[in-house]
Amino acid sequence: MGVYIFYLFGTGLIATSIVAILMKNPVHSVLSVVSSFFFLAGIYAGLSMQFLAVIQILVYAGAIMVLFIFIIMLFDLQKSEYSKDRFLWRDLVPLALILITAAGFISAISRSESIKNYVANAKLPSNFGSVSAVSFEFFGTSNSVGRFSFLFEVISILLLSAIVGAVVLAKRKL
Amino acid sequence: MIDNISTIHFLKEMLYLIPLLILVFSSMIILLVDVFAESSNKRYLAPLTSLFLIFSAISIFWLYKYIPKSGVKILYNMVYVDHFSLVISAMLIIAAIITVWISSDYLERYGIAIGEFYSLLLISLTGMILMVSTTNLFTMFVALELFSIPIYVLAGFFRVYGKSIESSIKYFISGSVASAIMLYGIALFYGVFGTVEFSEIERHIFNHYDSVAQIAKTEPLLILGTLLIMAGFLFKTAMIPFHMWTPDIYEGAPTTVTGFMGFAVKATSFAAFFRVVVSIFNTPSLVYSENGTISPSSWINVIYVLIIITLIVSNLIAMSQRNVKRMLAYSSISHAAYLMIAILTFSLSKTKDSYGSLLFYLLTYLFASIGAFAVLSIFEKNGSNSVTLENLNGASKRSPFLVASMLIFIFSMAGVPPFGGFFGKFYLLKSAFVDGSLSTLVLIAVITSVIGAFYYLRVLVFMFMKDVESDENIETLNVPFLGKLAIALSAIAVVYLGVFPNSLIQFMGETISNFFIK
Amino acid sequence: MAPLSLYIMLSTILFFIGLTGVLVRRNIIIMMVSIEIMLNASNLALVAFNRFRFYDSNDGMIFSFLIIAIAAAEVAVGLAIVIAIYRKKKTVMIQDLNVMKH
Amino acid sequence: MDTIRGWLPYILLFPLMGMLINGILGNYFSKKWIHRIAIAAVLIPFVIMTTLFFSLQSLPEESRSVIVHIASWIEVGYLKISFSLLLDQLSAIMVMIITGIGTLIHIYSVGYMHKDSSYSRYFTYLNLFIFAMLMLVLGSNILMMFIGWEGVGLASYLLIGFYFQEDSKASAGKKAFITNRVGDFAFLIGIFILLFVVGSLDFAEIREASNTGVITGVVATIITLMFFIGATGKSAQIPLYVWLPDAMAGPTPVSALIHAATMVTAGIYMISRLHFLFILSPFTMSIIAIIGALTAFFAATIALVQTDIKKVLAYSTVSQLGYMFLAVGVGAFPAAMLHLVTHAFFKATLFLGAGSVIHAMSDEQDIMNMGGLKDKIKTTHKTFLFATIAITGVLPFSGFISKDEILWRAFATGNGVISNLPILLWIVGIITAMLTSFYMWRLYFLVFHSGQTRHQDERVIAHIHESPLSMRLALWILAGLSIVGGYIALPHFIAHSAPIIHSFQNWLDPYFSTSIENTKIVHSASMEAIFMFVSWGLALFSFFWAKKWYFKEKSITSTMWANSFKTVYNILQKKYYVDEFYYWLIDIFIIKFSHKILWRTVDFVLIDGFLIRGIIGWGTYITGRVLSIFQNGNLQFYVITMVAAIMAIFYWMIW
Repeated sequence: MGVYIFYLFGTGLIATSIVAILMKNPVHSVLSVVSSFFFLAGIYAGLSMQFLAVIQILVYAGAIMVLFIFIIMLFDLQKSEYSKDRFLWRDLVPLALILITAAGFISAISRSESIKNYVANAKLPSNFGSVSAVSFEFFGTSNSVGRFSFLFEVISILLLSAIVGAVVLAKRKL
Repeated sequence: MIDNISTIHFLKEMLYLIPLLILVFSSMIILLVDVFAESSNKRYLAPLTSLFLIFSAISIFWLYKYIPKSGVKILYNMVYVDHFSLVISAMLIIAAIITVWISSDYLERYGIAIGEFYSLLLISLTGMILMVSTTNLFTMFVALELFSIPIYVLAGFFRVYGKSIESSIKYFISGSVASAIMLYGIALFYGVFGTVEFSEIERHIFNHYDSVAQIAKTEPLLILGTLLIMAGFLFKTAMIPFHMWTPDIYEGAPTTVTGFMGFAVKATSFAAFFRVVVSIFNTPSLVYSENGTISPSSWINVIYVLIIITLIVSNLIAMSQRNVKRMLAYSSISHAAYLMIAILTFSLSKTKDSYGSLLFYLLTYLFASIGAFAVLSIFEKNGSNSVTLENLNGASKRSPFLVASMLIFIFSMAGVPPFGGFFGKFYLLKSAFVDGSLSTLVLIAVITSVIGAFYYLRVLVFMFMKDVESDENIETLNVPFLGKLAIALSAIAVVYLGVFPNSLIQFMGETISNFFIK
Repeated sequence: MAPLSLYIMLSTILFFIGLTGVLVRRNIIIMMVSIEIMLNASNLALVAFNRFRFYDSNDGMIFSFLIIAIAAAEVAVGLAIVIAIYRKKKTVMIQDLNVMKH
Repeated sequence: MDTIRGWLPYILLFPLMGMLINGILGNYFSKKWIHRIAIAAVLIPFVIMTTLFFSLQSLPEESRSVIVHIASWIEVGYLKISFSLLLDQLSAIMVMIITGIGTLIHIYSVGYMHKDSSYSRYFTYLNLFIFAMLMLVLGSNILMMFIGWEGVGLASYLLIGFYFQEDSKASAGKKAFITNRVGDFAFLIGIFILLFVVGSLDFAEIREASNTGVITGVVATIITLMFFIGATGKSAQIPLYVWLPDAMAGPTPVSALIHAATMVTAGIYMISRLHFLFILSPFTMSIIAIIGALTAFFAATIALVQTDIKKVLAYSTVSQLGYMFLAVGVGAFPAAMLHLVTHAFFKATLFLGAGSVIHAMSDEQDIMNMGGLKDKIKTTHKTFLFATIAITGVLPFSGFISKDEILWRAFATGNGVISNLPILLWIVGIITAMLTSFYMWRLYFLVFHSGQTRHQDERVIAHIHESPLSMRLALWILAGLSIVGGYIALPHFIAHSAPIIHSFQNWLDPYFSTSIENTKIVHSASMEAIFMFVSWGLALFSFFWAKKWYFKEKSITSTMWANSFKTVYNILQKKYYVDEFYYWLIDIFIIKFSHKILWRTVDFVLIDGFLIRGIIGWGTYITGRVLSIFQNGNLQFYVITMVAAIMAIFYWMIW
């Protein structure tokens, strides 16, 4: 059963991602990515990472991608504008490059022993992938500090700088 | 697995991060001051920022005496502070101080918001210092993003000028792709080892694999991860052919920012790459084949070839450049090749000399490069955001001080004695030469540095020999006080490094911590 | 459940789809979307490795959280740059941005 | 010994401090404090040096060479270069000259520059020069000497271009800069060869190596030729002398200090310092002697017709330097040093006197507009007269003694390469002495006698005034030295009867002991007396000739010369067309060639052609151009390159 869900979501993920990079209209493209993130969230859930799946939908699909939509709407690009983005024959070069590289990567990965023989292990820790596990890693308990709390703080500074940067770049007056 | 640490202990460990904390808080304070200050008082922001930076530098000095030679691993092994990271951090802070001093007048001339500039600079500096003081791939990636994102913004800070914003987007896209590639490599490393701690990865590789050929056969994932992480660093250090972004971004970014990232991004990436190389890539089974010789397909040979390409191509292209900022961009690429030689030498011979020469080279490059960009930022015509060779015509008449300083910087970068750059190159190549297996590389480096001397000297030719055709440019340039101070101090430092290199290079050699020699 | 190698291959394919998007699309917004796809590919790999091989800790998953936050920051800055470009040049096509060359 | 060890570093420290203080804080000081600091920075070293001189003298003869180790500088494998100072007989004399004359010229500058707005910049540069020059002479190895060498070049460049706002003056600085680079490049090559052969740059070790035969004939010739080319650049000898006359664009005290008394003698000092190397190569020595004699002669002929007061003195300097090289070339190192000392005295007096005249004439430099200044500026007149007598070589004055010594040594020293060379050198030298006398008297009469002042502007004539006290003070001291300075060394025929009196030579002989064995004197000392009267007579002849032409007002027609020897006059007026020739050379090879043949495509390198094209050629430039085509401004192409590289590396690493 789980295998079929994986195949279903995996196929959907790849298909929607490909559609996303094929669409001329950026709105279609972004919407397609949003649906691919839904599939990805499904795969996360299938890996018992329910909280990550929720965040994937809430933050990634719900917030980040909506930001994209907003910007696209803000520009109000006309068809004549975004249809300048069309396929050229010289794009075959990067495509060929990517196909060759991807083939090499995939063959290398399939030869790797560390992932060859792994199938799902039934005996997971009880709180694997749960909110409590995440909160423990990030924030610790009442008398100890979580392992990732430092990186969490660093990320907050990163977000601060992103906010300042976005304000600087996007405000109209110098 | 490390035991959980209590909150108090956590805070105590944070003391080792005092330089970082000062930077973070000062960046916020500066934002607040900028919001509440009268616009006439904003010129005090630069001294304020440099004051904070000096505090941070002092705390680094204090930490240097305080921490043991083996360094300290803190915060669940997320951060590793040792003498190496402190020395690099000190250099980065010096670079930031010089940049702040020069920027204050530069930004005023362009009438650009000031507080955000300093704040972003400080955050970027925080990221850089964090990146050099970690032995954890996760922290390293977060730090990489932490210093990159503010730099993307700073590059596009003059957003009303097409070039600036163009350089920003080019840097952003290519930088994001590079970090995504690197992230994939980190993910693969995590997948193979289950940990991202350098020492544990090293132990794992050491215990489980014998030679490059064996790894390629049974665990190509590891090689893939090595490649992708290396690619990320090669991008940041701008080795050819990962360099294509460099000239465009150097040209378009505000000149003082170019000066800052020309040194700081490069130094940070090299320092971090040095750590990665020394502890992960340098594990014998990633370098040697079964019979004990260096495997032809190991990363060492890749870097070797890339250094040769970089040395030759960067110097050749630099000769044909008219725009001084682009020319210096190519020159910075060739300097990167030199630093790469030092890394290669160290990983082959593990001598104190090669370690010291890497740091010493960085130090000489710091003053010469930032100083040169500082001079250019004053010569820059308002609004053009670039300096061509013609802009420098008759410069010796406009400001002898700037020209004399530029002479020192250019001579240093070209490697003319008795300036710092000469000894940087000299020590570096000498330690590479002593190793023996790199003598071809040394030969090429010497030849290309001779070629390099010509395009450097061309700047001087234009400054000294050419006269201005029209009269409008002849007015003497006014150098603001802070800018003058920064340029003069850099020039003095370059001369000092050239005249008394010995004590410093010995000091640099001494800062080697147990992390590197083991 | 499907074996680990399938998950990793899926993530590799996703990664290269994203890379293709960066290399052949000229609309900067879509290029940024493609970068998001690449980041998600890494996330998928991290999560899969965590689930299959190192399930006694949550490192991979936690790092995915961090990456989502980083991606958010990147997108914010990137889109701000795109806004500035659009104001200045009235275009979002990367091929129109080649003032600086050679 | 210990006093020397302790005090020697301060000689270098004070000018450095003076430079730094005035350079950094100069704008905040009043002029009074600026010059007080600057003068103290030179005067104190002079005082120190004077004491050290006596402590050096009290040492036994063989240990009068003190090395003060300050810091180790470069230590790489076998190569150890230390930062240490060497005080011995040779450098002691040089330091005395530099600090002594330097002090006087600092004092003089107080009056001369008092109106200048860049007062602190001027004194900063002067102190920088003193520091670099002291470094040059006190360094105990060639590298330190070279750094001082470059340092004085820099200071000289800065001071020549001091009035950089004026086009011609800035370009004079450039000319000096470029010409000197040619020489310095050769010098550097010589240093590298020496480093390769000997493995050390310490003077002591080089001496050891040249005495023990580590350096052989051909190598010695190459090294010394390279060093000599370096010396021709700095000391303004054929063919690199062209910069010195132009260098007169700087302030006059600078001309006196740098371009007459100290820096230009650096070449002499360098050859004397390394004399053990030079005497290994008789070929180089002959070349030096010939070049020196020719320079002396040609520069003197050019000086005959110059009308700019400073230009006359400049060519005279070139000519006198030629004498010194002549002396060096025949192995008479003490004689060269003696002439260096006396020349420093009288040429400094002349330049400062010229400066005083220019000051009085409201910056007029053309001697055709002067005349009759004798009674208007008395001090200047008297001191100038003394110095003129000294340079023309009249007996009781210093110039006579040193010049005569050189001429005699040129004649008396046998030459193994060209047997007739000594007599030729002597003839050229004696004619030059005659010419020297002529042009100096011409200058003197045209400025101070020859009737009334001929200046067009009445206001200038009315404004003629004697210089302030500080300038007069320096003039008097220097004039006194030009008179008595020569008595530190009396002629041989006198000295023979009383050997003690020839103290200068006795002082230096221990250092040059090697050369004394190597250069044999083939004539007896009694001939010197005859020669002395010959040269004296010729000088006197020139004096009367010059007096006949230039003393009275009615005969002041430079047309006299011009009419009687039109061609010669024109050639001399144009300085043998050397500048034109160099310009033509550059024009033909660099400008015309590229212009006509490589027109548009080369437009670019035409500008900096001589730098790039000369050595590496077109290949690199075109390759660079082609390679940068890939830098097409398209971001996606950049990323594609990156991915392609990753792919290539991937397939390389996986197999």
